[in-house]
Amino acid sequence: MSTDQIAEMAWSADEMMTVSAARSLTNTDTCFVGIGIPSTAAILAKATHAPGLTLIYESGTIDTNPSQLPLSIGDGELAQTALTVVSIPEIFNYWLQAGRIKIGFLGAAQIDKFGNINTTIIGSSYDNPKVRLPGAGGATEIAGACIYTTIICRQSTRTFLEKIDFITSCGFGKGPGSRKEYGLTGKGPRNVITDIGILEPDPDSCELVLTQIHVNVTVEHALRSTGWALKISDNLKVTQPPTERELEILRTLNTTSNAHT
Amino acid sequence: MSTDQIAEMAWSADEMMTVSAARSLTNTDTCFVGIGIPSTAAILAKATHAPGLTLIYESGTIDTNPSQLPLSIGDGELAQTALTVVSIPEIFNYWLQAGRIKIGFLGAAQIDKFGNINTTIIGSSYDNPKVRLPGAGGATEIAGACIYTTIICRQSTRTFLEKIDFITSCGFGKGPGSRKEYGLTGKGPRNVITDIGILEPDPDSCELVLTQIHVNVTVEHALRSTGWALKISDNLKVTQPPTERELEILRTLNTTSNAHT
Amino acid sequence: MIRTLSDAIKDLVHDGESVAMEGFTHLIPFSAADEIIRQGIKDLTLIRMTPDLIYDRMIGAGCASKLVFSWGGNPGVGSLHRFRDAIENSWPRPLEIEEHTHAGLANRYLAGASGLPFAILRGYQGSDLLDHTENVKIIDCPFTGERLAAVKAINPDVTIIHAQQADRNGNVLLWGITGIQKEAALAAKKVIVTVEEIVESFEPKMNSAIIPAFVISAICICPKGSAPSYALDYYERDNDAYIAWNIISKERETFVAWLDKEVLNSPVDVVQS
Amino acid sequence: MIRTLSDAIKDLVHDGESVAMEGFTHLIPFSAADEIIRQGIKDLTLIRMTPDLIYDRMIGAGCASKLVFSWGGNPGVGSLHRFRDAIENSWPRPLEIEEHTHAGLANRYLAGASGLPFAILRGYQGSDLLDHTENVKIIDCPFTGERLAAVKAINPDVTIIHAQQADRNGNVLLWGITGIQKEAALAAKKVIVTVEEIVESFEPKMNSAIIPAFVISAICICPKGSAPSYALDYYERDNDAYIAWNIISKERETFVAWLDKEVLNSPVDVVQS
Repeated sequence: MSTDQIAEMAWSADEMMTVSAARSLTNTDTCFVGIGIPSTAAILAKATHAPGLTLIYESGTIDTNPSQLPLSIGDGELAQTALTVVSIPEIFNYWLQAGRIKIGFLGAAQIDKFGNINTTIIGSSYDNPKVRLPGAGGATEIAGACIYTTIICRQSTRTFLEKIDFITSCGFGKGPGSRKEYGLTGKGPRNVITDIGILEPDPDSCELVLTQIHVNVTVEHALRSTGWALKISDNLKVTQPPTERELEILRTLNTTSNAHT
Repeated sequence: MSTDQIAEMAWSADEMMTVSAARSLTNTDTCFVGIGIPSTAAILAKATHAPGLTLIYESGTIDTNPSQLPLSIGDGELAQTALTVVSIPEIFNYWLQAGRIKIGFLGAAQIDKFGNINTTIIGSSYDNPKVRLPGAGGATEIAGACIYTTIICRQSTRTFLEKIDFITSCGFGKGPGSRKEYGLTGKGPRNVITDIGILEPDPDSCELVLTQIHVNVTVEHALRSTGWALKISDNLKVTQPPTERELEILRTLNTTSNAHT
Repeated sequence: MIRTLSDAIKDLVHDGESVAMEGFTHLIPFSAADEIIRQGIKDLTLIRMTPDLIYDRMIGAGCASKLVFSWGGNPGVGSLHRFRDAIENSWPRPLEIEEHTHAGLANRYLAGASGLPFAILRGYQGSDLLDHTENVKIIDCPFTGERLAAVKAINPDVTIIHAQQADRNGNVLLWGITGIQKEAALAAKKVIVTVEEIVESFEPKMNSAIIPAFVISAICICPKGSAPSYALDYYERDNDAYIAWNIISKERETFVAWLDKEVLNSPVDVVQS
Repeated sequence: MIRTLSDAIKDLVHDGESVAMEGFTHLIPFSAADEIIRQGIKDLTLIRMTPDLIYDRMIGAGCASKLVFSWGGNPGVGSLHRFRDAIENSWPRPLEIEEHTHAGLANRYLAGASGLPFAILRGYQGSDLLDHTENVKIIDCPFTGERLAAVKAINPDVTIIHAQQADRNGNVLLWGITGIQKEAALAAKKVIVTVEEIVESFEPKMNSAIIPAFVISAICICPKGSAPSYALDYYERDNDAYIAWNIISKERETFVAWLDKEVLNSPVDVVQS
């Protein structure tokens, strides 16, 4: 982006990403939420257009209604405002694994064109990693069992790679047919929402295609920020800018949190 | 028994059986209790010499303290006086199956000399039974997983059989080695307590042997009431008669219940 | 989502479906059963750990062609006569049975609720039941080689349960002996919950379970909907009714007369929120 | 059964054992961890879904030779630096790791608590983790042929958890996010529970779990025993301490100075009932 474009923007790229992710959720969705920007986006959706959205965290909190952003996935706020809290085996076995959750909201340190994500290690050796990341947590089974997943992460050539260092959680694996081969019951990534735009899988090839670009971002910038030859949809849409209300509520949420996301 | 013997008795044969079963429990035992006489005996033990006894019912009630006899295994009294109530999968998987319960108290419609019991059908055909009994309920896994079981039932040639019509719950199966072959983790029947006496398995052959006879009952009567050639212990003991306190508490319990056991 | 019982049964329970009506001694959904009888729904595969009086009524009324169960008695009283008459004499029609142990059937529900095709347990082995039941296989542990029972998941077309309370959003709270209800509900394709009452908010209870609205198809307000079983903190178990059932159900004639008077000509009160 | 923490750790936790200290964000047993560090216990196999600050301290202090885990970050903040330094640079000693997914490790505890040698789940497949972890195998469903993950049961030598309350008989009540604590406790050979306080009787709480005395080895009274995590209705999560840890733990020198001052020379208060 040019400095002019940046100067024009009344919002940050992260804000545009978070607002876009929030908009992807509807009032009747159930959403399994990871901590960080995915959680911020889900809470923003609930505070704006989707008050009926059901939020579920892997800490076992079902239909929780936090008024501020939790720092951890098991903050007291999440338990106190939940319809119910169940044990960890129950949340994974009865709720996630059984395919009851429509959308899984996930982050990623690296992602490839089939929506496979890495949150485990950076480097070529699992045993001697250059950087040791936190690992799978709930992500592997969220990616497997939610009806759809949405992956939310900043887009750059460091994160959007032809080949990622480790597949922690499967998107479309090696392409069409992989999910079935692995016995994954959900349909896989519905979209990847970034600070640049929105990518969606091609229904035939399963490859992620840029289908939407945020206002004031160029296609050239999108191409330069992707480590593979990114395909652009013939029908590329432009994201509506954040509304005043979306920005106001998002910024209020961010000030109520200690989260360094 | 002669009519003289009966006239002398200040208690019934069922009362002697129930008191004997109660006495077999200690203050530190945990006991998985079936409904009917097993439940009466366990509650009697807790009301007399074993106040610390932990009672567990398959309805999920753990450490329950009923003041009266429940008619069903899930009476409100059992839930209201319990330390905690857990779900049915939890009581069977986490508590029974894991081998946490020392004694399982079971009844039987038929029993053989290896302590195998039938509560399923009377007759030669499972598909066209002469009498359809209730079936396994919790008994099969209680017989498998409790550290020991105690079987409580009236002794007669209709119930104590060389070959029972159906093995619902395994005692020692076909004899030594069977429990291991079936993967049963508990040690099997510790004793069978009847209205005539107490039978215990021979450590080598696993065959039930009469080791104790109730006061005023003859060995001849025991032999005539058993459908196999009952072995009598060289060291046959005689049961102490019920104490006044045992009888008084037992009779009070029986009057507080609707149970027709 | 809050509907009359007759509408909910009409829309959600159909001839030939598999129906689980659970509640372990406590919170047995009798009102819903009576409505199924009144609507003349047939050829059901009835699933329940303890058929109890609820299925004795339905079997005697001719609703069932198959029964999946694990203990078929009148608790503390004796036999279920209609259940026995169906098995021993095929009256009023033949009844196929699939018999399990409590632990086995509980784990079939658990697998169903978990979205798994099967569950494992230490069970059935050493019992003749293994030779006479379906949906149980013995498998080897891939780590230790131990032999264990595998039971196939059960996923009823409809599960019906009774609970003490629902809120206005259709979330359900039950407490006391919660039995297998959560698993039976989560294993099913459709879920009907009858409740004692609708409340504004839930108060903390010892040993409670909450079932969120988003897995429930219909809520029906049925005060005393689990009598003659009980609803903890609402009414007690009617032990006399369980004892009286032994007489009523013993002969076909007395049963038919009772059914006619107490169920077929005794329509449910229409309660709407 | 109610004992001082130092006595309980001395008697029940030994060099070379496997130790699970659970609490999912909530009720993390920090006081017990600090006492293990003070007693210089070594060569532990530490098991925990989220190593969190509690194991970052213990790993940095040299207590562990192996870690079994499923998510190793500082929640909402970033990396666990002592965990990374051990894996990336073998400081203060090499740390073997066995890595799982949350669902996988939760089911390993579940199998352990159930007395089963393994559990099954839909998991791990499609992830490279399958090639780099132990105790996971892919098996076929005996009914449908579907391929599922089997995870081996985990049965720690000792499980340590923190709870809000115990009664005088040694029964334990916890509420709020109850996590994996019941399964971790029931899977273990020995169980230590630190509690905020002893109460005369338990009041009903939403979403509570009770662990009966007869499966517990020792209860220790440790007020604020889960700080800087939190105990619902007692104290809140100290988010600032989680953020500050990022600075303290980043360099070995600042960590060692902190450990020396805040743990090694800061003995636990002796609280006896």
